[in-house]
Amino acid sequence: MIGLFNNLEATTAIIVFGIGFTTLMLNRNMIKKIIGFDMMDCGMYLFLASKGYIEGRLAPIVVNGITDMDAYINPIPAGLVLTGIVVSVSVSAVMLSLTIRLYRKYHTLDIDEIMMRAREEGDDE
Amino acid sequence: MSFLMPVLLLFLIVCAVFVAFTKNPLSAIIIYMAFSLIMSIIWALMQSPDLAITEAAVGAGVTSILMFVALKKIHAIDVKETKEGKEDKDNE
Amino acid sequence: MDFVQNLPFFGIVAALFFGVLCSVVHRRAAEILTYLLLGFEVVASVLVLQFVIRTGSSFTYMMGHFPAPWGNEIRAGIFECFTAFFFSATMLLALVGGRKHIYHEVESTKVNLYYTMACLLLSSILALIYTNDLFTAYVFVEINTLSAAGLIMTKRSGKAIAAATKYMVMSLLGSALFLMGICTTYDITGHLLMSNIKEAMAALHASGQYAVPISVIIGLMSIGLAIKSALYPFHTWLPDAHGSASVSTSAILSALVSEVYMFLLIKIFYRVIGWDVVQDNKIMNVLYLFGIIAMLMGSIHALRESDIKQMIAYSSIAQFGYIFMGIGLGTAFGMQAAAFHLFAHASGKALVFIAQAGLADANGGDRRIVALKGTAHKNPIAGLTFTVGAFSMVGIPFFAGFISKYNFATAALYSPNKIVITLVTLAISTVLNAIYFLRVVLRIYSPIEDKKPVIRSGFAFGLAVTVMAIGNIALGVFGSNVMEYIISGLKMFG
Amino acid sequence: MSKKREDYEKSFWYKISSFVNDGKSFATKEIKEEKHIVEEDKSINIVPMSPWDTEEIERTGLYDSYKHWSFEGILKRAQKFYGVFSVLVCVLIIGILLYSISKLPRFGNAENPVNNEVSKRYIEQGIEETGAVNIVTGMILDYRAFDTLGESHVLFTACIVVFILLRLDSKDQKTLEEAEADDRNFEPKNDTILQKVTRLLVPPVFIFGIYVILNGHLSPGGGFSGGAIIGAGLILYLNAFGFKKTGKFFTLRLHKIISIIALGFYSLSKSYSFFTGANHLESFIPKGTPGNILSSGLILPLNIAVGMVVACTMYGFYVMFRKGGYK
Repeated sequence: MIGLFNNLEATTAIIVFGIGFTTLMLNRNMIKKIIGFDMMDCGMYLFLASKGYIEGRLAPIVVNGITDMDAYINPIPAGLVLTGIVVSVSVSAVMLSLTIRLYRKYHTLDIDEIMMRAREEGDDE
Repeated sequence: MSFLMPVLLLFLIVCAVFVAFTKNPLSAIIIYMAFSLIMSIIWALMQSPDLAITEAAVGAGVTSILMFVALKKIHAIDVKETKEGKEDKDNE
Repeated sequence: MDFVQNLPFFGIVAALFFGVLCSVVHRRAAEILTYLLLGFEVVASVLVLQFVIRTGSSFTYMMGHFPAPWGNEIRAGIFECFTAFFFSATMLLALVGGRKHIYHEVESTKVNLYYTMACLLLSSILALIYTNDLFTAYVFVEINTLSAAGLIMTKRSGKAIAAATKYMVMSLLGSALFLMGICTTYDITGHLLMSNIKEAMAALHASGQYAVPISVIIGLMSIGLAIKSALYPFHTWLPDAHGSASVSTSAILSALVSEVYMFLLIKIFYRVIGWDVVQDNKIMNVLYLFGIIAMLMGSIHALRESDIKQMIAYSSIAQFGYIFMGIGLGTAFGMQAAAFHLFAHASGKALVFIAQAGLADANGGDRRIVALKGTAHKNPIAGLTFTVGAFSMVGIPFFAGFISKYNFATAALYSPNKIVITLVTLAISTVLNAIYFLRVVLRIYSPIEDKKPVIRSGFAFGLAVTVMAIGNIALGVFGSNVMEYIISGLKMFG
Repeated sequence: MSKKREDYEKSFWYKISSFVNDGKSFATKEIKEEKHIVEEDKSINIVPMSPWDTEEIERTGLYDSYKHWSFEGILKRAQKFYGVFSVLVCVLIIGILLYSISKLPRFGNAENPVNNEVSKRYIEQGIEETGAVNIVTGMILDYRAFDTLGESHVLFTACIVVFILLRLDSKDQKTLEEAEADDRNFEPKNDTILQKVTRLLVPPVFIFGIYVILNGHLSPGGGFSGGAIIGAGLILYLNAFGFKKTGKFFTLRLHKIISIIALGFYSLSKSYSFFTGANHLESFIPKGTPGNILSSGLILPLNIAVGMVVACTMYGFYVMFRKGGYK
């Protein structure tokens, strides 16, 4: 338990990740599913970014020519998270366009109902 | 910093819980925008300004806009359907 | 440094670039570009394979001006090159075989986008095969997911789009767990490069530090990749996707997309976590259990299907169970058997999928098993090659499937705790396979009067299935030679 | 004898053969004939059939009963528990992750394993080796450029997938008109307040976006965030003035040209740099003086390329979502 309080950021990140994961898995509304996915990714990126932070150091932008390791935080997690954010926005755009197409066809946002009706109707357009 | 951070983290969890339990998609999207902004502030506090800018522009900006337009499109489809339905009824 | 060593890198970047190019050209040009690209990949991977066998050791290739822990890196050994060769050849044949269907089922203005997706999928498969860096693997996993979903949804039926949605949701859960595993790995080792992580992991394992996180990492990565490759309890997206996608897409999805994740899992076990650490972990038994369940349940589901494509899809689930069972045995022999089964299944399953389309076309496109009666007389080449594929799936000698079943049985003998369950399940699963595949074979060869096909399949189809059938038989006849290469390839991994 | 005949349908051979034949028996012919004799007075007239030609006969037997026995039925019965079970699985996952978090290194500690020789070199030699003052940009566009190459192609892939799903066939005039009407249903048209504010806001937004892109190697930001800002500005402009104005300068053709030039430049220049790096050749691209706007070799052009791709893609997403076409 003490470990959890030492890692407050990571703990929050995991809780947010868990809430997003649950929403993505269990919520039947497509829009809510997508928001859940976005939150899940945000939680994961918070977890990753919190690993790079070092108490009392500055952002990794060189000022006054000081290139000492003790002056700046770890730049790697920030770079990885930047890449990750792009991935998550692409995926949510794709999911939203899928939602629009499905709504145009089935007039509902409920994924279970969509699946049921898709199974019934067969292969034709 | 030392007291601000836990408060912001708490806000983050609260927003996440509210998104999960809100029935209306529109309110969920707005709460998600708030979530993104808080995330952006947290990253600014954690000395990652690159992430803060990107999250503010993408999470609170573009992703939310896309969600809004998707929701609007869905309503537009609904309106179109009901209009057509009414016209059919009138013709009868 | 030889010029040949550049080829894996050229392959990946060329696939990305051709993908971008295909999105703006006319559909014929896109098709030709894709075939050119695939031909180049096949030739390049053969050349690299020759090089690696000649030098007898794998090589790493620096991506940029900075050496390993600082820059990215790709790595090529025997196993990687052989997989790259095999997968690109299978993809080429699958696209050629289903060519007519692509033109028929995809909107004419979007055919070039179909080929764009195929190029991007190929680039991601190659990158996942060659990469030596975990985060690169994650990025290309996402490209893989998106382009596979794109391939599914090019057919415009509502069912296809619903299937693509299901696929996306499951894949996102899988990638999230996988990324969580990567983050935790990075946290406790401080590296993203596979070889460095392995060293750090070995040190941590020896000192007993972070024992819980290491178990969690193995679990997260295994479950994430298992979800993405449709292991049994997470399989629900696969039959829908296959039932509604175009033929080439089904073949590519089943033979390549799912298998490249299993390849990645094998790679992670050998090169990231380290075989010694994995062997000491209980999580392997869970994988083994899931594999056993998948072997049985996949076959039982397949028996119930009346649509031939869905039946083959469920058979894929059973075959994925074999691979996970082999990995879960926790011995080097099990791993080798699983690695061989990757190729045996890819060759057999792509063949069955494409040949099935020929049979259904001869009958006017009706895919119900009942309706397939006598179609082998209408389209002899499709019937013959379907039979080859089915025999390979069942595991009849001289076909590729036999060798892999033999390997699994041998591997089971070396793990004393699991010997009985493995052998019994193998036997039951083989019998079930035989029942549902031979039922179809009997059905398509039953005598009929009218032997004129409704739709002719064309020359490209015949060529593709013939080459695939010959490849499958070659894999079965020269199985022991391929096995030797796989064993030396897996040694290079370690 | 007659008893045996009645039992025949339950016999093992009948079930097997009917299973192979998808619900029909090899032996149906004899049975039907015998049945014909027995049930003649009931005047059921069944046409005798060959073993292979049995489609019309009612489905019975082992295979059939097995086929209709559904796993989903059991699941439906257990659906009440299924929801609870799923929540439990999620809670279990969160619990396991939290437990492993408590064993991880402490937050903000300089001794953690992540702060090793890798980040040391990035910080201490980053300026000399990449020429970028912003170490994060230097890292993602030079040290780990392969990831970033993949990332921009993820965006491209997503763009193509959205095109596949939502782009309307431009040859069909009728659907286009319908889409136009559909789009106007919910659109504020010629709203004066919106237009005035947009006139004021859009230029600063664009300038800020361009600033963020051009200074990606000197200050926080870079191609991606700047591109997203410009894309948001374009979307705002479109919302205020409608498709008629934006359609004049931003067409599908322009989108295609920009993305192919930018991504092609990206792939080719990075290939050059990877190739020279791997073969230990000297790259001719000058690094410049760190801190100047024209410095750090390829990073500035790459940032511009990424920015253009991202701006186009974001605008493209929005346009596709609203209408499925650019005009």
